[in-house]
Order: sequence, then C-alpha cells, then structure tokens
Amino acid sequence: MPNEHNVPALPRIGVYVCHCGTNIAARVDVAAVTEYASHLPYVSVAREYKYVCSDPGQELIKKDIEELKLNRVIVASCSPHLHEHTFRLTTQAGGINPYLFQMVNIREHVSWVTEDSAAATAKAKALVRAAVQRVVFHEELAPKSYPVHPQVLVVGGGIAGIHAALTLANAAKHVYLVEREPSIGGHMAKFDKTFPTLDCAACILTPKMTAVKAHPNITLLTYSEVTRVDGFVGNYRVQVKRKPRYVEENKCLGCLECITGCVYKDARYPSEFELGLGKRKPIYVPFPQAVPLVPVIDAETCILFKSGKCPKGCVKACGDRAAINFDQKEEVLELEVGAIILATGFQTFDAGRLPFYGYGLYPNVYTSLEVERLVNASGPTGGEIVLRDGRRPKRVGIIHCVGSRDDQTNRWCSRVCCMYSLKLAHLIKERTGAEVYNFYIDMRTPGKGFEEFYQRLLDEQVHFIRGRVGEVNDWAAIPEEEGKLIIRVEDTLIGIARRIPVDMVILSVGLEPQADAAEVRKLFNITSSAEGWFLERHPKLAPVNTFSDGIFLAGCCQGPKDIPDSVAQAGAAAAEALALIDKGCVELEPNTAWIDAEHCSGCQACVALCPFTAIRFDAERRVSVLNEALCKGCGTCVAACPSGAAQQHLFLDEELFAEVEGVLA
Amino acid sequence: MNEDFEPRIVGMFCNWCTYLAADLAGTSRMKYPPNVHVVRTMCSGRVDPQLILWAFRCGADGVLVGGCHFGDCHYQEGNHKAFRRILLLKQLLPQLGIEPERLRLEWISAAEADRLCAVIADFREQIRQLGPLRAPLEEEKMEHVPA
Amino acid sequence: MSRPKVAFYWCASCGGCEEAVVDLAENILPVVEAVDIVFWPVALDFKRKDVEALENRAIDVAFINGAIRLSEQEEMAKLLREKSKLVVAYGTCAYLGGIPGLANLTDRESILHYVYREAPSLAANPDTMPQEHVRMAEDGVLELPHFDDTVRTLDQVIDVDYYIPGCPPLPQLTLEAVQKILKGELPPKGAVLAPAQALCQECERNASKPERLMISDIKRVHEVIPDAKTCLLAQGLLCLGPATRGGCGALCVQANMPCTGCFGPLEPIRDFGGKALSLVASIVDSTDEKVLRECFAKIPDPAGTFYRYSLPAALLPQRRKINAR
Amino acid sequence: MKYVYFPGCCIHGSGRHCEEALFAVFEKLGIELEELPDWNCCGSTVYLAIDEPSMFALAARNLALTQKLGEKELFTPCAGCFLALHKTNDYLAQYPKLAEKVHRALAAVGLEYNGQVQVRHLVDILVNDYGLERLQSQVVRKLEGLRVVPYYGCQFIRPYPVFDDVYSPTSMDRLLECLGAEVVPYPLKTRCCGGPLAGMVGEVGYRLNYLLLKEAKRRNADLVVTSCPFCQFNLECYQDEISERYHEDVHIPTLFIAQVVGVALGIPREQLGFRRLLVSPEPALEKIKEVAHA
Repeated sequence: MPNEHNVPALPRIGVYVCHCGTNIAARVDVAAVTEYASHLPYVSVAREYKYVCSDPGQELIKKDIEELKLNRVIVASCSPHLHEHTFRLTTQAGGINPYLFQMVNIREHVSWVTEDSAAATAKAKALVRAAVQRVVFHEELAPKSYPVHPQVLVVGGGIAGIHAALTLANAAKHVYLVEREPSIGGHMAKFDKTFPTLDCAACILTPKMTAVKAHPNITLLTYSEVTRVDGFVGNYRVQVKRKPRYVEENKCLGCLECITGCVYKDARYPSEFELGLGKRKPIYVPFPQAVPLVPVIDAETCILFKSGKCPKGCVKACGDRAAINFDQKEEVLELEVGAIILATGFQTFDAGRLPFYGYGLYPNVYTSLEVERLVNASGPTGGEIVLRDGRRPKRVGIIHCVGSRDDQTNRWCSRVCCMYSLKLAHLIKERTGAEVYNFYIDMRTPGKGFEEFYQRLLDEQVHFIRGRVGEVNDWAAIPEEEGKLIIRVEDTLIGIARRIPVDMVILSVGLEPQADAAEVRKLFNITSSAEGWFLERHPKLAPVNTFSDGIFLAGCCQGPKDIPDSVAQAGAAAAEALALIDKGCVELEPNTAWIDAEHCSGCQACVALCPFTAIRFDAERRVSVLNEALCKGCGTCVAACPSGAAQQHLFLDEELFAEVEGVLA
Repeated sequence: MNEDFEPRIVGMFCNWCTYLAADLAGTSRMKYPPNVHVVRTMCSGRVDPQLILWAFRCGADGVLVGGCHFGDCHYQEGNHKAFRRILLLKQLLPQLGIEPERLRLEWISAAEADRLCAVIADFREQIRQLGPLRAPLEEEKMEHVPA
Repeated sequence: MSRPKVAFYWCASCGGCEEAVVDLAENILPVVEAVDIVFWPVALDFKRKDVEALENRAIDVAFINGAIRLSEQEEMAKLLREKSKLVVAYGTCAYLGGIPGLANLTDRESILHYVYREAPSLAANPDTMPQEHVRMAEDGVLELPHFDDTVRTLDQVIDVDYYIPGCPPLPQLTLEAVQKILKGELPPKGAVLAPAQALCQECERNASKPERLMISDIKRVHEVIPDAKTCLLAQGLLCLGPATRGGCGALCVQANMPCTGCFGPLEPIRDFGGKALSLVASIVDSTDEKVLRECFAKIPDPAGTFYRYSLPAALLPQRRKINAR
Repeated sequence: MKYVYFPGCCIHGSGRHCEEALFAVFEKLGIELEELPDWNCCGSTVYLAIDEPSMFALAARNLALTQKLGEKELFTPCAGCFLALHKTNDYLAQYPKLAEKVHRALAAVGLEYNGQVQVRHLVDILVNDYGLERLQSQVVRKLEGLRVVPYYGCQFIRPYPVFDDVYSPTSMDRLLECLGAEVVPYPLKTRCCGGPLAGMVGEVGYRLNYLLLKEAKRRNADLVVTSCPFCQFNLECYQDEISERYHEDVHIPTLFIAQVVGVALGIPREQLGFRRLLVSPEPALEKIKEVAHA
C-alpha cells in the first residue's frame, strides 16, 4: 500500500516506449501503450520512438528531462540486462540521478513470446503501469565504488589461458596461471600440425609456454586446482590447492636424471598424456617440452609409496640438488585478484558411448586425438603411422561427427572435426600413401583458408563419402574383406548402402564440456547453457563476459572453437580484465541492504541468515548493523526481518509492493 | 470451468536464473501464454511472504516464484530460504481459503527457457481449473479503508 | 473552562479493556477528577439517547474498545465518531480485530450453526436461532442487532485518531495516553500510542541470544519447561517478540511464556502474520524438505499462531469463500 | 515366481526341444508356469502380411485372456510371439482407429483389453526377475572353457528394445558369463538369420545364414546360443546345404538358451531335448569336462 508520505517531491515521470524496429512494434501496439501511459498518475510525458537506445532516442529523453523538468524516467523496451545501464547513463546525462530510472521489458518478456497482439499490448500496458507506480518510490542513489586488486587469476593452461596470461603480463599486470595437470599446454600440446596452415603445433606453442615460465609477471601454478572463490568483482579471494609432485620446483633443474635413475629401468605405466598409447615411469614428465620441466612422482605407481622399500634411484640421480622430497605435502595458497579468466577448456567425446563404432572392441579403431599422437613426431611411435600390431594401414576410414550433431549424444556441431579430419587425412595420405575415406554428414569449412584446404584434399584423391556410418565391424561378407574392419554406411549421394573395408578407423570425436564443468561453474558462481558450456553474458555483445562481473571466459569452456578463435577470445578476455583493472575501481549496483536502527528488534535473525556475514549485532545499541561493503544485495535479510528494519535499495518494500499492485491493477 | 477465464499471475523471478530464462525464451522466440507478469528481485530469497499475500489481495489468481536450482543460488542459499518460507506459507493459505496450488515455487536455471514456458503453460492451466480467486475483501463492508 | 468530556464504549471484546481502565486503580481518581465522563455503559448509567442528545463533537475523546461485529456496534461507533473530537481505538480488538477477529477464519452461518445446533453444551430447544425481529407479547416487535459475516477493526468502520494496543492495554500506557491528550500534547494522527520498537528491545533475555539465532526444531509450550533465562525463540518456542511492538515490558516472557503478539506489528510492517511467519520459517536451520515439514508440522494452526490478534487487519483479512468450483 | 505361459505354435512343432529344456530349467529354478487357457495364434508371420486388423485382433485376444485371469504379465519363449504381442500393445496405444476395430472384435466374444499386459521374454525373466547372482548360485556345472557365441537375432530388441540396448544387447552375454562360459565377441549378434527366407528365396536366406555360421566358426566358437527357438532351428537345420553351397564347413552346434542354462544347472540332457538336435553339441560339451577335471 503506497503510503503517500514516502513520496518525495511530486513525481514528474517521462515514459518512453520503444518500437525496437519491428521487434516490439510488430506484436505490441506501441501507440496504444504510449497513449495509455500518458494518462497514468504523475506521468508528464509519454512518447514512442523507433529505437530509444539510439542517440536521437537518448537525446529525446535528455531534452525532456531538461525542458519538462522530469524527475523520473521509464523506458519500455528490452531486458534490463541489456540496456538498463545505457538508460541510467542517459537519465544521468539529462541531469537527474541515474537511479530515478526504471526499465520495462516488453521485448524479451512480451513481444517475442506472445502470439496474440491484443494480449501482448495488454501485458505491455500492465508492465508499464507497474513501472510508473514503482518509479515513484525510487530514491537518489550513488553506485558503491571499490578499489580493484591489480592481479588476475587465469584458470587453465591451454592455449587460451596461456595467451590471456601473456597478454596481461605484457601489460605489466601480475597473473596467477593455475593448471591442474603437471604441465601447461592443454590439448594443443598433443597436436602435431594445425589446420589449415599445417604449421607444427609444438613450434608455435612451445615458445609461448616457455615465455609463460620466464615471464616475471606470471606466477605459474601447475598441478594445482582452485578450491574456493569468494569476494566480488575487483576483490576476489581465491584458494588454490597445490598437489604434491614430490619434486621441488625451485630446486629442480629439469635435467631429468631422476627419471633415468628410477628403479624401473623402462617405462611401464600408461602415459596419460599419450592417452595410453605410450608408457611412462612412476617419475615422469608428461612430454619433453613440458612447462615447467619438472618431473612428477605418481604416488599410485611409485614403489616407495606402495611398498615403502626402494633404493631411491631418483634421489641418488638428483644428488646434492636434493630436489626430490617424498614428504612434500599438499599446499594451500590464498590469492587476492581483481579479475578471473576461465579457460578450462573441453574434453573429447567418449567414443565408447557408441558401441556400434567398435571403439575399445577392435584395437584398430582409434579416436582422432589418439591419432594426433600417432602422427606426432614426439609421439609414442615417433610419428610413424602404424597400427597397434605394427602394420602400416593401407586403407583408413575417418568417421566424422562422432558425438556431434547427434540426438543420441550431443546435438551441437563441434566446429573443428571437419577440419582436423581433413588435416589427419592429409597427413596420413602424405606419410603412408594409404587410401583415406572420409565419412561425413556435411563438410563444414567456413574458416579462413578452410575451403581451400578441402579442395586441396579433393585434389589429393582423398575419398569423401556422404553419409552417417551405421556400424564398424570385423566380419567379412566376401573374401576380400577378410581381416579388415568394415565400415557400413549409406552413401547418400548415390543412394546405396556400402561396405568399405579398411585397416584403420579414426573416430572424429566431438568436443564437450569438461566432466567437472558443473562444479567449476558453481565454484565461480557463473551460469552455463543447457549443454554445460559456460554462458556468456550476451551471445553477441558480451561474448567473453559472464553474469558475474569480473569473471571472463576464454576458449572452449564457452563452446567448441578452433585455435585462432580461442586465442582471439583469450585476447578479448584479457582486454576486459585490463579495462577493469586499469579503471582502478569498480562501481557496484547500489542494491545493498541497510538496517534502520529505529525499528530494529535486535532479534538477530538476520545475522545468521546473511550468506556473506555482512551483518553483526551491536550489543551496546542492541541493534544489528550491516556492513555495506560485504553486502551483495540478495535481500534475504529484508524478507526475514520481522520489524521491517532491514530494507534494500532498488528493491524497497514500497517499490515492490507498488510494482505488484501495478501489474495486477 | 469457465472457458474464457484467463488467470492473472504474478511472477516473482530471481535476477540470475529464472528472469534470465525468461529473457532466453524471448531471444529464442519461444511462445507462452501472456498471463504471467514478472516482477524482478535479485534473489528468490528476497520474496517476502507479505509480498505474496499482497499479490493475492491485489487480485492475483496465482503467484509463481522462480529461483535458481539448489546449489546454484547466486547468493549461496537464498533459494533454500525462499523454499522454507513458501513451504510454511502454503501451510497457512488453506486456512485463508486459498488453495496452496495457487502459489508455486519453481527452480528454473538461466538455460531452461523451455522449462519456463512449460511451467507457465502448466500453471496457467492449473489455475484455470481452480477458477478465479475472489479477493476475500468484501469491499462494500469496508466503508472506511485505512490509509 | 469545563472539564474535557470523555466517553468509553465497548464493542466486540471480552471486557478486559474495561478492566484495564479500572486497573488504573488509584490513578483513576485524578483522571476522573480531571475529566467529565459522559458515557460509560459498564460503569455509569447513561443511555444511547443521552449521547444522541449531545451536540456533534461535544465529546473531547471517545475510547472505543472491541472489534466491530454487530450492527449495533457499528451504529454506536459512528454515533460516537459524530459526537467526538477524537476517537481512540482502545485495545487490540479495536486496533487490529483481536481474538474475536479470528472468527474471520469461518463465517456467520457456520458460527450460528455451531453455537445453536452443534455445540456440546447445547441443552434445550434445538430450534432456537437468534432472530433480528422478535414479536413481543406486550409491545410489538423487538429489533435485535444484525450479526455481521465479517469482524472488522474500528478503523475499517470509522475514522480513528489514535490507537492504544494491548490485550489488554497496560494501565501505564493508558494513563500516559490520557494525560497526553488531556494536556493537548497531540501526537500525529493515526499514531499508535506505544513504543516504536519491538518487544525484544525491552526483554532482558535478548542478551542470551546465541551467535546464530537458528533453531533445529519447533517446540510447543506444553512440550517443554523452557529455561527461564535464555531467549525463548532460541529455545525453539514461537516467541513473536521480534515482530511485536513493545510497551508491555515483556510481561509474558517474564512469566516464561512466549510472546503471542498482542501489541501488533511495528510501523513498517504491512502484515503481522506474514512477517512473523517469514521470521519463523527463515530461522529453521535445515535445507532438508523432510526435516522442514516435520518441523512445521509443529505449527498445526498457522493462522491462529501468526494472526492471533490481527486477522481483520491482515492483507487477507477473511477466509475466502470457495464458492467457485 | 509364477508366469502365465504362452507357448505359441512353433515351440510345439519345430521347437519342442526348446520347450522341454525350458520346462526342465524352470522346474529346477522353481519358476511356475500356467499355460494361458484357450490361447490362439499370436498372429505373426502370415496373418501380419495379409490382414493386419485380424492379426492384431488375434494377438489382442491372448492379451485379453491374460487380463481376464487378472494377470499383468504374459511370458512367451518364442521371439515371433514376443514381437507380435508387443507390437499389438504398441499399435493399440498408437492407432485409435485400429484399436477401435480390435476392441469391437474382442467385445463380440465378450472380452476386453486395457493394454496393460506386459509381454515378457525368457532372457528378461532369467536376468532381471530371477537374477544372475541367484542363477549363478544354482550352477552345478560351470561352462568353463566353452567358447560360445550369443546370437540374439532381430525380434529380441527390434523394434522394441524393452530390456536391453538396441545397438548392442548384452543381457545374454552376461547370462552366459554367469554360467562360466567364455563369450566370443560377435558383432553379428543381432543380424538377420535369414528367417523363413531360406525356404523361399534360397540364395538370400542361405547367405545370411552362412555369414553368421562362418563368422562363429572363424572366431573359434564351440557353440552358438540363440535367444529365439526359430533362429536356433534356422541356424541348425541348413548347415549341410550351406557347407555344400559355399564349399566351407560351417557345422557348429547351435542351442537354445534354455538348453545351455539346463546344462549348467546339471539337468540330464534327455530332459533338455538334445535328442531332437540335428548337430550334436556333445563334442563341444566334452570340452567343459576337460576343464572341469583338469
């Protein structure tokens, strides 16, 4: 019930209803809404305009504020998440406090979702009326301003994380780069060549990796994970857990003698980095170019940890450098950073989920990532493309869209598979002269130089069969098929079912969110799409921002991307972080709560309810006191406060009650 | 059931999940009935039971509170607090002659635009079945309504 | 100048408020000295016609207690309003509807049916049902007041200048109020003549509150003998002190009984029950639906618990008739 | 455990040994069967091809009779019947017009059917109702050393994958493993056995059949085990012709799943209908002994 005496100097409201071209006008009778608004209490002027967010549109508002002495502004257009900020600035430019503004969402919530015009118009009217009733109670506010910590946290040491970290470090900002694996490099480190230019991944990645290690502004934390995040934009407090690698980074010179010295004379455990195609010892570096070049001891397989008895060849080999320390314990670091860039990447689709492709059943069915290792000069076969039984494949089938564009598994296109399949086809053709068959649904080669690469492959006589493969099996229908893998597919261009016998099958597995993406999302308090990709604030206008200010996205954690796109996005994220830091301070929505001592019961219910410990009890005055700096503006104390002493700016009881009454009136 | 009865429903949506789901429904051009009029709060934990009672007093036939899934709350546990309050409020409503089904609490994440549409369509239908909620005030008796 | 004219009247109330006036004890004498009581059915033999005989606004202040349930009460309230400069809603029934207000959880028919048909105490003629017009043997038709369907607060019937809360109001508050008025020190119209702060502020158990005021279980008064020192709410008893206006000096709590809210809400609150409910639900320390349901099951009558004194003044003041469906 | 039993016609003809084994196994496991009184043709094959409504009416009658017994489940060992009855449930639910015809037909003989009767498969019952652990505890003769090919055929999961994965069913694999047998990877496990084609379009039917047998032998299987009596019959009875036709010895003993379970439960083979088999499994079964005593 709006009690008049709360109303400051008689309101003079200007209402601006936006056509948004036809986005709104096509469904909502804008003229009618404007007419209706013009008769609402305290409304001095109501206008419609094609694009209120355009310069002339905003000018219109400023002019009215000055000439008609408006002291309240309402814009009925799109979502406040899109333009509330814009119009607050307009309101301010017009000469009144920016918070004397209220936005009405008649596009996302009305015109775009409502079939019937009359209904849409009625709904728009109701929402506008609600805003008019609400804005009457708006108060003059000032945004809360806080200093920003100049450091940045980058999570994930793949190419995106590396690039973001270097960009920031080169701008003289201190960066903490956290990577959970023993080395940075991510997926790119596993690749041999990169499409479409075929330059060697290691050649372009390794310099960046060493640059990270060498950079004075980068603190590299490998074999580490972020375990807690709190605080807010500009002032995040982050807890990082460092797993013990039992080799002290500061003492190790990277000579790798210890690995030679290990009691196990030869590597016997499947190497994670080589996806099991190669072997490693209990003490190992994932790959020769690893950064940092510091071995890790795997407690699972190290005989000392297992039996407690070991001659400790590694320790002997290390000698007086004494870098090896079996007593190393897990370490927990507390970091303070102003911005966070998430570059946590992707995982490849588990081909085992599609049993009819025979992955795991037939040894000569590989995933594309495994083949990346096979063709890689520093890979388990030294770049020799040979089957598990040592034979050289004469016929190779590459099946596209495994775990992509598939209702059974993942519906999205993974964007990179067509191109890396072409790349692998080329490399295999080049090195083995084998017949290579690509089985595709559609060839998607929209990038720079991509289509040309496709043409090149066609010229190289690589076969392309259009059709989704039905099954891969090992039984022969005719003698020629004996001992081969048979790819059964409907060739949709000639309309017949075919059986293609091959020696090697490569499954071009799609990209999907990391297995722990959901936990990471919660940890950093951001949202994600239904598929599990981290959600950008706006698909077009804020592609690297999240809904949590100060947390930015880079690379495949936001969706499938190729290397150039990941790098570009990483640069963008770094720029956003820089903008935030160099401004030096953040202005926060002044939607914090406060407690009116005059009415406070001193019951202290709010103290326990506040998730951010922003409220304490002042025993002297017997009232609760709220620390505005800690308050994040959820308003749960307001809802609970039995005496009405707790209130929240921008969401005052008066404002909400008036709004509810408005939408119903 | 009165066929042409269109329920008046107030949506109280949290800024981070359900309100964004409604935005996404818009950008995805999904269609749903126009009955729900949305009032935005930062968190479902801000939804004061008074506000819900007020909505019913002002003539709402239903109230739809939307928040983030458990574990996803932007403010850690605001949604749990909303859950507790609404659970107890639903225990009170029948005594005031209001079917508890008229108050609905849903967890709808920013990505679940399709669920939002489904919930709204379903809730509308549910309220249509219940029929209009006559605001309990017998106005003619209230010669004098206090300010 | 003549002494200020004062009137007292009772509507739907238990009589406790009248007692409260009498409870002024020896303090009543100076009051009586100071004023000229022109109407007080409980104590003095004046009749309605005497009031009607007065000129409009002849009475300086009328203290009306009790809620409005009968046509007669409505008429008298309007009459007194007409004849008085100031009207004070005296006691919680007049202020918020009070205990009689809980009748709004049912309706006229159900009440009459129960009282005259089903009540176990019912002895005699089951056909008896109060009539508004009764033909008397000797002098024609006797008219009895109409029994309304709804219980209303005084200010839902007439314009009220001040409110004195309490069930019943404390003599001390009454005295202060009366003296203020007599001295002509008039607070702003509509004021509640009691402290602006909550009961907890005057409750010495407030200091005993734990670090986190959260409860794992709700207890009912008959289930436990609460510790006489610690906050009752912290002990799981539904003490509504945090939501209730102070002024009573936490009488009930001193008697080791939880506050039931008779002084009504604090100024910023729109709906006492809704807010009290929110408080209780908020501080139950569980995220487990099952636990919560078991806990809330300990509140078998939420309306009676949270709206005990204030239903007619609530946002939803009366049970909705579900004649739809 | 007790089930209403729908034998179907084949199992009383070409599949008698299957039924004998089935009865023996169920008796051993204490699973009771009550034959559906007055059951009739399941409607598959010929009817299905000629006159759909009558086919569904026929099938529905059996389901209706089950419902009349107050039972919710109907068990049939025959894959053909299994599919026909399943399909009936599905079609009655999907196509109101058809359903109406069928219901009228049923009404004419004073029957009604609410579509609620579940049709159960032998493997489903053994794996999911009786349970593998329980079954394992009953095994007296582990099939160790026996390399078996589990052959599911088509009707087992297509088009209704009610209790197993449509792409690569595994329930029979697990069943055989729990009996101690070594299951041979066999990607043709759901490929067509040729069905009645062998009798109609020889070269096609034989070829399909040949591929299955040949691949089984190539994988050094001792035994092919089928979940369908008709597949069993089909795979077994043409082995001479096929060997001749393709100049390759494809002889390999082929048993119905119940027979193999029977062996593992130590049921004397005369109760398992072995005498009706065309290709003797004895040499294969010899292998078990060796392992057992070795």
